Formats: sequence, structure tokens, C-alpha cells
Amino acid sequence: MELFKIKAFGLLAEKLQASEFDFPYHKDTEQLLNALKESHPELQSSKFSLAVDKNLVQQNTGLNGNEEIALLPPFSGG
Amino acid sequence: MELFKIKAFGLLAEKLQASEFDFPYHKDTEQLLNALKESHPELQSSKFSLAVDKNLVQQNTGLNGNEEIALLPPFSGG
Amino acid sequence: MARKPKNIFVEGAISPEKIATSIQHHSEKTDIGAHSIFLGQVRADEKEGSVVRAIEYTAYEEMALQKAFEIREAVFEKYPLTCMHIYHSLGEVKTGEICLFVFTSSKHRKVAIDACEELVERIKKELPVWGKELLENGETWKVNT
Amino acid sequence: MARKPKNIFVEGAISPEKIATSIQHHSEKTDIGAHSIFLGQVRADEKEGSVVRAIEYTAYEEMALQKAFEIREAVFEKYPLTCMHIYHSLGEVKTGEICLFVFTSSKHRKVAIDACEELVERIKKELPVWGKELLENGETWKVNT
Repeated sequence: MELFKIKAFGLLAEKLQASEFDFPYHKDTEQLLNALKESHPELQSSKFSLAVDKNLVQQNTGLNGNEEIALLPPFSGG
Repeated sequence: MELFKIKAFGLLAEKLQASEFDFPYHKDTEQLLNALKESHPELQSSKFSLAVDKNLVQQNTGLNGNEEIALLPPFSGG
Repeated sequence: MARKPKNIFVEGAISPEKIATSIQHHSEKTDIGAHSIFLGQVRADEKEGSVVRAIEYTAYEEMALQKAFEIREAVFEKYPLTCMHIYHSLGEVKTGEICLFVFTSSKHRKVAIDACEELVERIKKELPVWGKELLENGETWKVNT
Repeated sequence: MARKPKNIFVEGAISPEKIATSIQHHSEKTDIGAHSIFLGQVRADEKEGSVVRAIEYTAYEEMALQKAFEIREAVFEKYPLTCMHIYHSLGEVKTGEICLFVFTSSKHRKVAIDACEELVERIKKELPVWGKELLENGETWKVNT
């Protein structure tokens, strides 16, 4: 079983009390998101996007386990 | 007979070889312009506006002889 | 609060240091969230088989200051700006140097950006200022497009 | 001419001197006629019964630099710009200090102004950067509007 290394930023890193954590492999972003929300209920009330290899995910995307996954709250730069 | 003191700027000051000159009184801007073009033919080929007391003249305007008259070629600041 | 006409003219080029100082002065105004700055720089355009090496600016100063004041008031009326600054060179400004500095500040970016653009357009169109392009070889009067 | 991703991040506030130096560097480029500059400044907003004293910025840096590069390329493609510079702060920036510096240069003003505005909008919307507002009394995550 591969593990994802998942990065979290901003408010989410605070809520999850981690800026990077390991998480079991899932075969696509939809399954991964569901599993994340189940194991981290604090994500259910949060607005965030998923990035796979530094690209925002717009629709369900297949995963092979080597991707860099990141949880991104709404941007507030500038 | 009153005399206007007429200011000229930019290209017009160069053409008239003066940045200020005296000119006989005329009762409105239309007559003044006609007289100016007659006595200074170099004005006939020049595009310029007339300012009376630092306001651009948009239509024929009466003059009492105490106004500050200026000949302004197209602006090219900035 | 009644405002009075301010001098906008600077003898010669506007230095980057002057711009930095002007920005620095706004750090006290902590309700500002956005600054928009426009700078006009003298180009080495090709003209009449030669090249521009400088522009020499003259103005009908009293009228220009009055007009700049009217423009200031109108733009302050239209946009909720915190600050507005306009500087234009007189005399000789060499190619690569700054001849116009327009600076607007507001709480939010859209206001500062829109007001700055409107100011630049009005300044170019309405201020009685003239530029004579001094060429390597001769001179010619600048025409704004 | 292939361009590579450039670092846009600056530790702490962006100083007026840095801005002046950046302007100064463009005096060599004598085909430039217009510069447009946008500066973001940290506001002392009232929040949760307290007042913002600083914003602490963090970013997903690798993604932000890649995204900034894509935005740069797209804007260079769309507008005939001579130069484009983007700087964003990381870490703590106090109220009244500059946290964003966007700088475009072109032959004519319209291009520089439009490109600068588009860059600012895209930077705010598309770069994975987060600001935490540090209050006199507590803290809260910034929300862009």
C-alpha cells in the first residue's frame, strides 16, 4: 500500500495541525476527498480546493500514488 | 485704443518669434482670430486653440480688452 | 475640506528617489490598501532620420495648474481616493528619464487603478504643456496620439 | 526567447527603495514610454473587535511560482510589453508596508496600464498565497473579495 504525502496550507494546516501528513492511497481524487473528509471531520466545514502536482483539480482525476497532493483554502494573497 | 497682451506657446511662439506680443483690441474672439491670422499669416497653417483668462474658447466670446489671451498649439505633455 | 491648487511642475526629470519618498510617505496612512502609479518615460524614438535624445517641456503654467486643480477635484469627486499626486517635468528630460508621475491611493485596488488611468488620460489631453523633441540632429515638436 | 520561472517572493515587506531601484534599472531601456505600477499595502482594518497590525503571508511556493510563470507568459503573449515584474511578500508585513509590487512597461501607456491591471487580478485570484491577519488581540485568516 502506497501512502500519499498530503500538504495542507493556511487555515487548513492550522485546523489539521499539520502542514504535511501521510494518507492511504485512493485511486482517484473523488475517493481521496471522501476519505479525507471522513477521517478529518474538520475538513467538512472548510472550503478548499485540491491540487494534484501543483494543478488545481477541476474534475475527478485518476491517481497513481506518486502525485503531490495539496489541500488549498481560498487564496488571499496581495 | 486698448491693446491685448497675447501669449503664444510651443510651436506658435517659435513661428511668431515671440512668447508675448501686443495686439489691437477686438470685440470678440472671432474678430480677434481673423485679425490675428491676417496680420500673422503663419497662423493660417497652424492648428491652435484660443484661451481667454485660462479657459479654452469653445464658441465666439465677447472681449472687454482686459482679458488674458493665449494661443495654444495642440497639447503634448506627458 | 477645501483644497487649493498645488504646484505639479518639477524642473527636469523626476527621480526614482522622489517616487520612493512619495511612496514612503503613505505608510502612515493605514487605511490605504492599494496604490496605482503611472510613469511617463522619454523614448528614444526615431524622428526625421535622427533620434530623440531629450524632450524639452514648456507649459502655460498658470492655466495648467488651474486645469490640474479642476481635474483633481473632479476625480476626487468621482472616486473614493485617499490620496492623489501629479508631477510633470518642465525643461529638459533625457531619454530614459521620467517626465510624468501620477499616483493614486485608496482602500481597494479598483478605485486606485481606475482613477489613475483617468488622471493620465485627462492630463495628456487637457493640460497646456508642450514637448519639443530634441534630436541628435535637429528638433521637432512632439505630437500626442 | 524562452523564459524560465523567476522567484517572485520577498521575505517581509517590499521597501520603497527596492521600487526605486527597479524603476531606475529601466532608464537603460529607451524604447519604454510608459510604466504602470501597482502596490498592495497592508491596511489596519478593524476585525473581530480588534485591529490588524500585520499580515503574515505563506504560500505553496512551488505551485505559486509555476502559476506566476504561466500568468507571465500569457500576459506577455497578450500585450506587447517591454518588461514585467512581480514581487509578493512572504512572512510578516506590518500595516502601512507594501506586500505586493507589480510593474509593467511598454512603449505606450494603454498596454502597460491594461497589462498591470490584469496581472493584479490574476495574482490575487490564482496564486496559492494566504494571508493571516495578526490583530492587536488575536488573529484571523484574510479573505479576498
